[in-house]
Amino acid sequence: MELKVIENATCTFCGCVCDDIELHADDVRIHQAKKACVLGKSWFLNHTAEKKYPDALIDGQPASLDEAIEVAANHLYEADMPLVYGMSNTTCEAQKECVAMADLLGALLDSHTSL
Amino acid sequence: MSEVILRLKQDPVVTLEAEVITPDKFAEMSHEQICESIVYHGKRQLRLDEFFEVEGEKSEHIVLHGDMHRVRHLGRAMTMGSLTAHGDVGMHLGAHMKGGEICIRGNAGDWVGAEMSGGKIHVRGEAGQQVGAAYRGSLAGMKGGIIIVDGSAGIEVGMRMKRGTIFIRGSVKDFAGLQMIGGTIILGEGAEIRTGAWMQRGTIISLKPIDLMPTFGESGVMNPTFISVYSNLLKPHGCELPNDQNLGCYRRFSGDRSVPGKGEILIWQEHALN
Amino acid sequence: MLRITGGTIYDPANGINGEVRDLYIADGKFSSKFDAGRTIDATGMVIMPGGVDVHTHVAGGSINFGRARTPEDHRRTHAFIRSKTRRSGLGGMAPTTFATGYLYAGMGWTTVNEAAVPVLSARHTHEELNDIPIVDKSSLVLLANNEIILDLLEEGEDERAKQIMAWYIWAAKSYGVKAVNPGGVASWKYGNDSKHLTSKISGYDHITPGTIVTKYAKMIDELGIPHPLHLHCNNLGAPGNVETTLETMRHLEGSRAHFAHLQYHAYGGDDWGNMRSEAARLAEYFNAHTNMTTDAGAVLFGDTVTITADGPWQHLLYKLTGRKWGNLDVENETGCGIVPYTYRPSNLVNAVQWAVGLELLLLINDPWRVFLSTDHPNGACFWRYPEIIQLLMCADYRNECMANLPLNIKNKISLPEISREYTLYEIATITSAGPARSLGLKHKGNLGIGKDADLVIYHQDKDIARMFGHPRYVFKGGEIVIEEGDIRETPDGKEYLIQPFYEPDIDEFLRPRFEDRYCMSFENYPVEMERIEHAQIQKCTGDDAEDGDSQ
Amino acid sequence: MGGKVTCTLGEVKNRADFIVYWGGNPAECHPRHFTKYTLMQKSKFLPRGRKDRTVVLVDIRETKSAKAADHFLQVRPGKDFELLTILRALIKDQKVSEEQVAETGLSLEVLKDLIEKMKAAKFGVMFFGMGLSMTRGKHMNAAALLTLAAEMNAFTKFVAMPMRGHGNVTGADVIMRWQTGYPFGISLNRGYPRYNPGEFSTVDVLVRGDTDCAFIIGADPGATMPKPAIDHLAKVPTIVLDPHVTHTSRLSRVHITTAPAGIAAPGTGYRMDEVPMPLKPALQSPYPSDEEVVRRIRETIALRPDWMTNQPQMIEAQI
Repeated sequence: MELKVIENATCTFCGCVCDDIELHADDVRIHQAKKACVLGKSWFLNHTAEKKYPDALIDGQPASLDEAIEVAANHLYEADMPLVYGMSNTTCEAQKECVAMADLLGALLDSHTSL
Repeated sequence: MSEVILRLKQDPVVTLEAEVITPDKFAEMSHEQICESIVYHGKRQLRLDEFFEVEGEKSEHIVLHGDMHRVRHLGRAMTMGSLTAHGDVGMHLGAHMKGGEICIRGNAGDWVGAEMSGGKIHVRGEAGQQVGAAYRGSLAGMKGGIIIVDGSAGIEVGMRMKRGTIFIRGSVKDFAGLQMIGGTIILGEGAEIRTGAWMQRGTIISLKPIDLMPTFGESGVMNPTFISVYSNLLKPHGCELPNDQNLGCYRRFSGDRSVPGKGEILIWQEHALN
Repeated sequence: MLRITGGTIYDPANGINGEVRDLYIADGKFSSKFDAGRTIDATGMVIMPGGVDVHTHVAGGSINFGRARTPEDHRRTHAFIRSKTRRSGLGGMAPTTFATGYLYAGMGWTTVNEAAVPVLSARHTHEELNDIPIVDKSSLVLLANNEIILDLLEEGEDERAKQIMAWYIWAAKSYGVKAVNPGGVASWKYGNDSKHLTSKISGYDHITPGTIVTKYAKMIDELGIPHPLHLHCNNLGAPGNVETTLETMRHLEGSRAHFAHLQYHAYGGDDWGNMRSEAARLAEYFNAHTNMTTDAGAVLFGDTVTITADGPWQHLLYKLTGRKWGNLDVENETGCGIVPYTYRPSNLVNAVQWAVGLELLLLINDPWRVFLSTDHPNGACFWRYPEIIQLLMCADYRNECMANLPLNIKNKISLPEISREYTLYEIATITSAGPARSLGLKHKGNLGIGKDADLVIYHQDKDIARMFGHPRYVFKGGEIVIEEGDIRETPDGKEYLIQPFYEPDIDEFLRPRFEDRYCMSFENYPVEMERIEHAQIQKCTGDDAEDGDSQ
Repeated sequence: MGGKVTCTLGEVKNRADFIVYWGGNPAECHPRHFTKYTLMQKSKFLPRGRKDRTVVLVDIRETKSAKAADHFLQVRPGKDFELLTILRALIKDQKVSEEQVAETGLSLEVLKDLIEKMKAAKFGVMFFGMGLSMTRGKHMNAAALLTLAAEMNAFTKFVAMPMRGHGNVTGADVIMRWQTGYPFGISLNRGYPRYNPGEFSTVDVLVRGDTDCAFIIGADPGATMPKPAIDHLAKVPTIVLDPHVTHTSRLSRVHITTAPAGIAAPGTGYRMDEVPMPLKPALQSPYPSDEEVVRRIRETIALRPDWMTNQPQMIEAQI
């Protein structure tokens, strides 16, 4: 099968955020990450498009995404002092959603920086 | 003397922000107004009487009872009257305080008297970090008044303080007097490391030997008169500074040379007994 | 549809000076007819087109660096509480993005121009602009210290330089060109400055700041960019810099140019002790040369944070004040410095600066060419504009304020001799119609039929600062966004940009030079069009459009 | 008050003839930092590349990165703050004695030589890693280095920059700043942002038990935080969004699998120098993106009644 080539892809494994990576991928996994360092290579090659995990887990049991969103929203809404934390290995677009959610929730909001 | 007495009846699950509990506010409030005044349990606004039993009204003297270690901002920006707590209290006790008196018969959290400019705070137990300090980014911490802690305290005591006095009877952790601009810190039982780091001016007096930053220089031993004057001023607050030249003297260090600063650290040294 | 009746209208773009007329709004624009809908009775009230800020710093790496450096200010300022439909925010010296929109709209401003964007972080600037609600936005890109372009000028490759300028504007999805301390910031990369038009630029032998300003103005005119060269002159803030400014103006005769925050460039004397106002001299030259526009960059007393791409000036200010200092140099393109600052009436230099800003506004006689600005947040925060309007409209109030200045300011300023008072018509010109025209935004600052229905309705009030600080209604795109101080709606604003023409093969010419200078991929550098929310591409002249608006 | 003087990485590539790495091990943690941004690049100003640059590594032990450096200074563990503070004094010709320097594990001669080189540089840069900012003294250690770099500008051009790990932590910082005014350690419980590291920072919040529900995204505190913090996460309802079932997922009430950022989810990531980069996913994930899931949770919450009623639109005085 012909591999799809992505030029100038960006690696978000570390703070260098190198944007000159050449990725060779099929539908399921990335086979090559040219120019990436050893950490970047394993970052790219270890993620796949396989369905390895259930969509969601509620109390350890597989659940649907819709159920999980409902339960998550419920916990956050009911809490007196919810915390929104992390936001490192994710996109800016998701981070903006996190800040918007924390704003609505009246939550504590924090990232890795505070460590 | 009339008082407003608050007894904690319901433990907060998360933090309870209760900046309304100040003599300035309660002096004007009826019993009903105090009961219905707003406190923040995390993100929720609740009536004060959901957490406290309230006795009394319209008084500038407040007495609190209970384990209030999650109750924050007590006595915030108060200018008069008194606030006495029997039990532990949470963070920001007396922050931005301008006058009046606070006495805690228990422990207090971090930022006791942060950025205060007048009045007196006495913590009978231990205090947390940043006693009399500046909040992150502020140019100056404590600007006046006096803080006495009978127990120990955490890091950054008097960080960026400009004026006033802090007396910690117990020991303190790192960075006491960090970036100090003026005022006096007295350390009864010494400190961990980096005392006086980056200080510009001001005085730190330690009654026990302490490790100093490598950027301080020794400038002699002395029994300065101002110590005796100071000791007299502090006496009514239950603090005394030794200055009997028969018993010992102060080693004087100046720095922090990295600034370069003109702060001084005086370390009391008893004469060796022959 | 909507009808506003009985208001007294000040619409300089159409020469309407205080006439009572009805306005009709349909589909976000002014309309000639009204069939049905809500009627707002504005009897006894004053109506002006929504304010347009030609020069402000509200989004991007620099102001965001400023936010990081000033948490103490965020704590003491006013806070906007979130509602279910509205985000929270903080005001102050460097307001958060959401608060920026609330505060501008809250005093009737509906369009703002972010005046300093490095291309390298333009993606970031647009993300912030997207998060500024209500107002429409545009941005100018920093190019006057761009080493790739300077290298081409040094090599005499002017045509190529122009092509690359066009390429950069489109790469940044920007609206025009800002020049900050031309050549001086390039020198700052070596720790130097280039203060005069003939100064050496570190790393170059043939070009000077004079070359840059002349050629840039010409290139911008040739590209047909709606807004002229937006120039922050060399030698900002220094006593005696009026000579540099006049020299720059002489260099630009025959070209269009916009002089940013002229207040900072109008000083005489030769040290801080004898610094004096040269506003009168500058205004005299300016009045006689109609190729130029300017914004005041007025100063008000109080705390602020100064933020500019002028790195060397900020290092000097840090040394003078001993306050916190932030500096951020951007590869190949520009720099940025941040120093919190307090303007004090008791400080002679600050007092002169305060007077110079007002003098320029009062001595430049054509309100179509001088605009209200504080170079936010440098001279003061934008939300203090109503205070400046009061100073312009009330000579008595001005005199009262002057009583607080140091006694030895006599002979250093000319403000005490000026009795001019602005009229409402002139205020509408310097806050809206004029800056809109200078920006080439023909559908802004104009209450004519078919134009954007951005307008503000004020109560008549003898207290001018209160009148302009608390509009009765603010309309943005025909929608009521502010009513009696309450934020009613927070619609997304549009963003204006241009696509000047360049030869397609310039990409391949630029690529090796780019790869030599930058450390990101050439392909990833231009901002993708999808990232601009509500983008409106404006035409450059020479493009085949009749009126320059593409709506 | 010192300051923060920094630049984008291309400036380092183009101009830095003097490079210090302090408390970091780029050779193993940021492997392309040397080749792409700092040591190995040639430029107009440094045509001979590595030969035109002087590289100093300061660390408590000789890591692999030391091999790449011209000078390795081994500082005694926990003495970074003292060493940086001594350097600040020495650049101003303040007296510090040989004995005082000794506690850092280095000699006065070595430090004087270092300062001479720093002052002689045309463009100096100091990178610092978690070996500096995560040891005793924490943010004050970083402040010491940033202040030294700012003060060096009295002599020559000097900048400093943290070597940030964890992918897009810089993006979170930048976004929180423009949306809330603060970079981290924020509370929104009063309806507007407040900032207080130590009070609102997560480890402190968890250890004190100040939260009763935790939402964790793009992080695995269950693997990295101190035990009392993890215990509290297990005690309260915790919600995790992650491409993998993590340590934190295992102690959580809700785990939602999401597409990995940059690999199967598009968007933006910020480099350590705050330059935003577009992300170009190579795969199509069977899972939704973080962005989509968080938005849906927020929208679900927004359907419920607001508990904050009768709030003014704006307040003049904050708490």
